[in-house]
Amino acid sequence: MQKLSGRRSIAFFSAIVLLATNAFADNAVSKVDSGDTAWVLVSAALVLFMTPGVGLFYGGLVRRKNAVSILIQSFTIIALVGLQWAAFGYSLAFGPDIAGLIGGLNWAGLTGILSDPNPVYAATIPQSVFIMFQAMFAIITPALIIGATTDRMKFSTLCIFVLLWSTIVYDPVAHWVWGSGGWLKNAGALDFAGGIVVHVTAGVSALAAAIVLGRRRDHGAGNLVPHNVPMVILGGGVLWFGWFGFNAGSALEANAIAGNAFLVTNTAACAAAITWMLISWIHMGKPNAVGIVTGAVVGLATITPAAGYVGVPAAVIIGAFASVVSYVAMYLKNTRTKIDDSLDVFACHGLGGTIGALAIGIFASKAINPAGGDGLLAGGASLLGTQVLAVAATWIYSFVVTIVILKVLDALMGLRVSAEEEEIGLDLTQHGEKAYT
Amino acid sequence: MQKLSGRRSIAFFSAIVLLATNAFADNAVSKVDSGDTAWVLVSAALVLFMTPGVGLFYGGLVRRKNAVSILIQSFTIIALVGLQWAAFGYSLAFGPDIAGLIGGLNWAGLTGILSDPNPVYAATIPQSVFIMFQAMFAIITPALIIGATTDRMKFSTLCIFVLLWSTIVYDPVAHWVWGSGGWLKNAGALDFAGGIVVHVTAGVSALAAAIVLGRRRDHGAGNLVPHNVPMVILGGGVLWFGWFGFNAGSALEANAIAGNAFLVTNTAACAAAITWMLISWIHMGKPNAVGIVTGAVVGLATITPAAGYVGVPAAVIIGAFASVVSYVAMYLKNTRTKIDDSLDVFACHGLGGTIGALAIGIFASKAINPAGGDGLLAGGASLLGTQVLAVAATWIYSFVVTIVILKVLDALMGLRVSAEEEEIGLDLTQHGEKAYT
Amino acid sequence: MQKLSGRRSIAFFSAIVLLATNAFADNAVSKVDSGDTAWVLVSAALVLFMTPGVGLFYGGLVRRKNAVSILIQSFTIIALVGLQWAAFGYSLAFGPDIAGLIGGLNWAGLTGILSDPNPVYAATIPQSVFIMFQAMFAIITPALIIGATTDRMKFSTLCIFVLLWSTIVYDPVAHWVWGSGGWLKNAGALDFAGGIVVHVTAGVSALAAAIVLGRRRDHGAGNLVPHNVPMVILGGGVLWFGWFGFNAGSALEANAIAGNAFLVTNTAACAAAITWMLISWIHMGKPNAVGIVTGAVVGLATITPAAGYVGVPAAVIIGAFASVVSYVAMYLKNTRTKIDDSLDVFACHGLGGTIGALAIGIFASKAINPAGGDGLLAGGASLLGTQVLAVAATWIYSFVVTIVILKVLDALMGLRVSAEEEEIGLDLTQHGEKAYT
Amino acid sequence: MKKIEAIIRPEKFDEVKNALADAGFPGITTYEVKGRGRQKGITLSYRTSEYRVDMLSKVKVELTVRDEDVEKALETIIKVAKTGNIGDGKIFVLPVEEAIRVRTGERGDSAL
Amino acid sequence: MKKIEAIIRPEKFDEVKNALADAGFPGITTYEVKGRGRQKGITLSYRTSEYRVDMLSKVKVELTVRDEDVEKALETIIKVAKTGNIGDGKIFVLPVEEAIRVRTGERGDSAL
Amino acid sequence: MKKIEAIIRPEKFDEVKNALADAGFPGITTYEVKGRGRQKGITLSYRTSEYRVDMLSKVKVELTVRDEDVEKALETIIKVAKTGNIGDGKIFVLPVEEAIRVRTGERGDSAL
Ligand SMILES: Nc1ncnc2c1ncn2[C@@H]1O[C@H](COP(=O)(O)OP(=O)(O)O)[C@@H](O)[C@H]1O
Ligand SMILES: Nc1ncnc2c1ncn2[C@@H]1O[C@H](COP(=O)(O)OP(=O)(O)O)[C@@H](O)[C@H]1O
Ligand SMILES: Nc1ncnc2c1ncn2[C@@H]1O[C@H](COP(=O)(O)OP(=O)(O)O)[C@@H](O)[C@H]1O
Repeated sequence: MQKLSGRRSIAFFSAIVLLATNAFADNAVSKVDSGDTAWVLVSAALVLFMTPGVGLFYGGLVRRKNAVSILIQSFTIIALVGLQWAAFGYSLAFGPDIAGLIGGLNWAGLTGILSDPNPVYAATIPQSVFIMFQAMFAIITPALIIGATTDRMKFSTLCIFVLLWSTIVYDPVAHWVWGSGGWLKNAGALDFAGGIVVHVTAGVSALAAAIVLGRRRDHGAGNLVPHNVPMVILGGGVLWFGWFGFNAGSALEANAIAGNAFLVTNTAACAAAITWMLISWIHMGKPNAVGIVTGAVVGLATITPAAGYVGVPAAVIIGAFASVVSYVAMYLKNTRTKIDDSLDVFACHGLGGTIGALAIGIFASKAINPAGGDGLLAGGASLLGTQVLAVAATWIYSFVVTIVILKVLDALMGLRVSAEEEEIGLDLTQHGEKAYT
Repeated sequence: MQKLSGRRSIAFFSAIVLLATNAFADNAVSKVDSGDTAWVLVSAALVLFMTPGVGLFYGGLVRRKNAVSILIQSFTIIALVGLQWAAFGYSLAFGPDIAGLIGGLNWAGLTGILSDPNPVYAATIPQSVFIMFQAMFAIITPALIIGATTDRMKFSTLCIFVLLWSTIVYDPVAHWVWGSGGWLKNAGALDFAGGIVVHVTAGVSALAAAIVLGRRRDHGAGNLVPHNVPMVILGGGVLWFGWFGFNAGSALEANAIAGNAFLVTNTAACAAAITWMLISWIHMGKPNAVGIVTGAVVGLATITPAAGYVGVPAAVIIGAFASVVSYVAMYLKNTRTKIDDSLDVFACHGLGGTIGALAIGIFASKAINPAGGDGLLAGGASLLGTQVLAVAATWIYSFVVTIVILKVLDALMGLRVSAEEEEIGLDLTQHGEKAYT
Repeated sequence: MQKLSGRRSIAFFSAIVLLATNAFADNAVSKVDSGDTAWVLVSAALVLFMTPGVGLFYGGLVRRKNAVSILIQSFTIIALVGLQWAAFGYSLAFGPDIAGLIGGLNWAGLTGILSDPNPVYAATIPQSVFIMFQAMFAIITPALIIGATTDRMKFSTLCIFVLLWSTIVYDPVAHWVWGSGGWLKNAGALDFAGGIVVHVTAGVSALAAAIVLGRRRDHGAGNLVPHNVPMVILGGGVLWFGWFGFNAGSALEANAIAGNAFLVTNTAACAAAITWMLISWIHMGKPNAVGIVTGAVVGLATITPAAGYVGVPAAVIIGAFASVVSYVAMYLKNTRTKIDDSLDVFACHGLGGTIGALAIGIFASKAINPAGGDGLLAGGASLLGTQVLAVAATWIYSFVVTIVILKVLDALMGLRVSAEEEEIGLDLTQHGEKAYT
Repeated sequence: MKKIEAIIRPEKFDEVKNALADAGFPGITTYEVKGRGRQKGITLSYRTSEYRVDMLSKVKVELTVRDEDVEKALETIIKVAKTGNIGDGKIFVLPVEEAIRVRTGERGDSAL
Repeated sequence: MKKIEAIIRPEKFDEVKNALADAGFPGITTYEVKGRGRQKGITLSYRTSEYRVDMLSKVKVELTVRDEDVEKALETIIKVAKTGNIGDGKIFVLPVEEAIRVRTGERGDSAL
Repeated sequence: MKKIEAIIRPEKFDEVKNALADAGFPGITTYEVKGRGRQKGITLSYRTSEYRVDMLSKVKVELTVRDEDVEKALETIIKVAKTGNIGDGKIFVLPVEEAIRVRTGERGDSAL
């Protein structure tokens, strides 16, 4: 158990009590704390809601002719990864460790492990609840990637890609960082709520995918403008809302660590949104609405790994800094490269996750979370190095494996729709539907 | 109390403690568990949110000229049934039993029963919280029916219909199945979260209503296409999110049963969505986006009654099977009948609820929930029969009474708008508003 | 601690236990109750979600050319006030009292006060959680005001206005009513969830702002019709959903008071929505969809201050009465005045909050909440007077200070966009974006 | 060749479209327009107020036909578009000097 | 009869509409169009980039009038639609051979 | 002056727009229309059913040009709008009697 637990005392006490009251107990699940369970159940629901939220955020940014396409991609990913997770994904990520690299298939199918807590991961909630909370992370991660492949990837190939990617990229990396026995976890790497596991893997893989797929045919033509800004803002609102489950839920208890994560999450998002607003105001003369929402998302992504380890002042710095870096990265991508990471997944999530993970090495403090670590400012010299290692390993692994998967799929089934289908739009050609009639 | 309660031991212990610390206690509400209460409060809020979710799901499916109409119908139903529930609905459904058929009016107006738990229903939460959780079920059920009557029913008649239907159909059936002393409950029928009480009543009544109302004037003209697919997908996302409150909240405690319900709910929805996607891909050459969302909703509806009693493998089977049945039923309805169940409420909810309720008789296991039962596969021979009885009784009662209510209302105030009003659309003619300007 | 606490006994007992088990306790945060913490964490998230909900509600009501503008205003206010709150807002509102008027800056920056509960405000949750819950109230309040200034106010000035208003109006009034030592709190004024602090301040300030800004250039031209009614209804649904966090969360524990607040909140909203529907049906011949949603919002706003102190019958009366008053007020505003409180913030929130706060003086009962008070009907003669005092003080203060702030800003940077910009719309002129392409 | 521009009630569009096809005029182009004429407009309501909208949604159907087909097309439209109430719409006939099929470059009547 | 097609700024539409009615031309049909002319287009921004949109939203107002009313209608429109800035729009006049009122079948000037 | 009305595939619009500008015709007005011709329509699907939509989205590009420029404009459009498949669209040429620039009141060719 990774978290500060003032409740350990109660758990211990309850144990004694249970000995005395054993006759009245139905079974031994009494370690389950109803408050913690309630909180993680809700958090899992909130994170689930984020995936349609990503769909709305992305859906508003694309053109009308591809709106159904990206929305249904995000929705379908829930179903695909939800099944994969129950079948074997959870077991690969959190099952009994094999060589620090991957979990064993012992828990495939999720039978017989649900009711009791797994104290290795979360001592006060039924393992079923932990499984579901983690499922939602596995789901949203590939749903982030589709922002890079939108408007041109075949739906069939995308489905296969998502299943392969979850299995070969997400599950192993989740095991390395969070799985009991994972080599990065053993090395002391910290990732509170998925800056490395979620945002770095998604962002770097998105970059790889954008490169392998190539640009949209009309990329650069200047007509790639959001078709529905209210939908973008709604999506941003849903994401902000759900992110409290994402980050504060990662405390896995309803305690002061969760409270801290909630607070710094909100604060970093605020700082990043305002920073982005000011940059765009100065740079382009007007505060860009889509930009303000983008800034908030960057702030949320960036604070994610650090949310359980840093305090309010650090959150402000992290959020503001992330917005600057992400803004500059998008600007350079647009002006200096031909890469068509269409909705800037790399700049938002790849860089955000990276900055947040490294920021732990600077700002983390055991005063905030005794189960965390001390960063540079708190006199901990080694943590930053470990974080660099974890981020670098994840970058390289995600980038290389994503390219390999896509190259294989390209050979087997093709990655892109035809030029004509791309012109007409994916809604009609992939799904036989129109967004609005 | 229906649920497995590892917390009973704590409750017992607390009771002892209270004797000792009585001087410090303000009153006797200490049986309330804050974690369970938190969870059911949240669940009630989530289920409330599902009703606008149904509105969005349905609203996107209808034509532009009826979009306000169906959205405001679902919204108004919250208000109508919310008041009815407080006035007498709760008392009819859950009040002191009269002959196994209905609750007495003893609790009409909801005074004096709010603070303490009602241990018959939920021993660890204030009865007010149970009342509100149940209110949201009473609200959403008629809001499902309007998918069958859309585009042609008078708003005034709909309001009266909803009040009558809630009182004469929903409240009694809820009493039979869930009320203390209800005859189906006494017979041992199981319905964890409302497959019978909610989905069968709504789906079968929708079928009856579609028959009594008759078809839309332009039914079959091939122009009845969804006006806003992103709205459909958003609605589906809201429903999925809220359904965790619906199903996992029905544990009425934040415990392992809730965790199991959450997990199988998600899994069944995933399996059903993927199954639907594959069927439509094979059948029509393209994976239909509205269909994928529809599949998820079918899966969610179907797992509802079984969510607290079955495990993950059963959830996959139940979800996948329900999608096949629902797909075939819609296809046959469209090709072989003239019935205009406009948004397929019967195929989604009527069949879904039925399949799920019967599946309990096959897949339920006391290993998952000691307070549940054993289905065929766990060697329980009688449960399936009881489930058939409960479903059949609910089918017949819902169908017949809905027809009677509608025939009476037709005579008294008319069911349908005029042909001209239908052509112009309900938004303008019933509400004096346009969806978009 | 303001709330009825059956849990005090447990807290006391836990304290004893802790002495015994001290060796095993990590620290002294064990007073934190996980269920209460879970509930308030969720409630904070729900209230955060209300602000984009307000954006949608307002966004659908304005014209297409100003839709991005109002949506991004509400979004930006989250970021602005979120930062202000962390920097010094919380400290001003809840910090150590200075003369009953304002909190000291002792807690500026929120360092060192997060983990342990602050028993003065909420004894069973980490203060970080209380801070965040309160943050969301501080955020949503100015986001309500923008309904009065929409379509014509400069974005730059609005940002500065929001920061000043939060600091000079919201934080002091919050301190008076809720802050330990606040003069209205000391006087015995009751405001369960912000009828005075949130709705009266917002509504009265909106009126002041509408007067100072002047009318929209095309006000009265009859073309100011909602551009997207489904968006209005979605916004209403999000608000209703979130309001459970707002009101029931204000119990700050997951207990029977929260349950009561949840129940009366829902009931008042239902009564108000139905009342509005009936009035508009009689008055204009058709039940107005936007009106039904507006009625619900009025009911929600009105019950807010009273939610923890009154029962179900009172909730019905309060909700229905508020709809009548608000309807008449809007009608008179439109027919008898030239004031352009564009989206009727005063009629909804100013009057709603006022009615609800005064209703406490009539309907409150210690039978419902021993920590509350007795209104006229329960034989409490003095409470109504106190409530009148609190409302009157808040009216005057909000009105005057808002005018002063706006006059100063007008002199310094101008309040309104140019006539041409107003004609073209704020989306293009303030943000360089179009809502839909 | 003549261009026929018929402004009709939206709810009549499907019928007009089918009638034209049946009468041998498959080729049409349509616009969603708003129009005002003798019709008084409709009353919409918003919260406590009613307001009149004088610009009503109409569909404009446009088809270019050979000179000799004009009357037939006009009759076809009028027959199904007419309700006898104010707001049924108007038809205008304009001269067309040339028609070209983009796909083939054909010109004149054969391009229709 | 002549058909007058006026492409104007959207923000001027209400004024034009009212002015035409006052001048005795209640019957109009309008389109939401996009146009490009000498006007440079507007600059929109998206995240870190600006881009020019050269097709701007315009309203096209169309009315068929008797030959003798053309000048009056033109003047009415020009008077209120003119701001003096680039992008004020254009008006075209086209010959109309026939006008029919769907409701009554009336033809010619009396159908207007 | 002539008015050229070209009904083209939406996906060809950007190319046509640019080609016209390059050929010296910056001034255009465009409509989003739906059209039916020889093209069979497209198949959409909804849940378990497929249905044909015979009215397809098209873009109508309209430009008024001097008489002597008509052919050049026509060629420019045809060159880029043509795919050779059914549904490429049609172009109609109509007589225009007058053109007026709202901003200046200029009339005739110089108003274009
Ligand atoms: N003079 C006109 N020029 C162009 N369009 C017109 C004219 N008069 C009417 N219209 C169009 O015809 C529609 C129907 O006209 P209206 O006068 O209401 O019907 P009716 O001819 O049956 O009295 C109007 O909404 C408008 O779009
Ligand atoms: N030759 C043309 N044919 C058709 N429409 C035109 C033509 N030239 C301009 N327009 C329309 O008129 C609008 C205004 O033209 P513009 O040249 O910007 O204004 P101005 O005449 O004041 O310079 C354009 O947006 C376009 O819709
Ligand atoms: N007679 C007509 N009058 C007006 N518009 C027409 C006519 N015929 C075709 N159109 C328009 O032209 C478009 C393309 O016509 P279609 O017949 O499909 O192409 P093609 O000429 O290549 O066979 C149609 O969608 C419709 O908008």
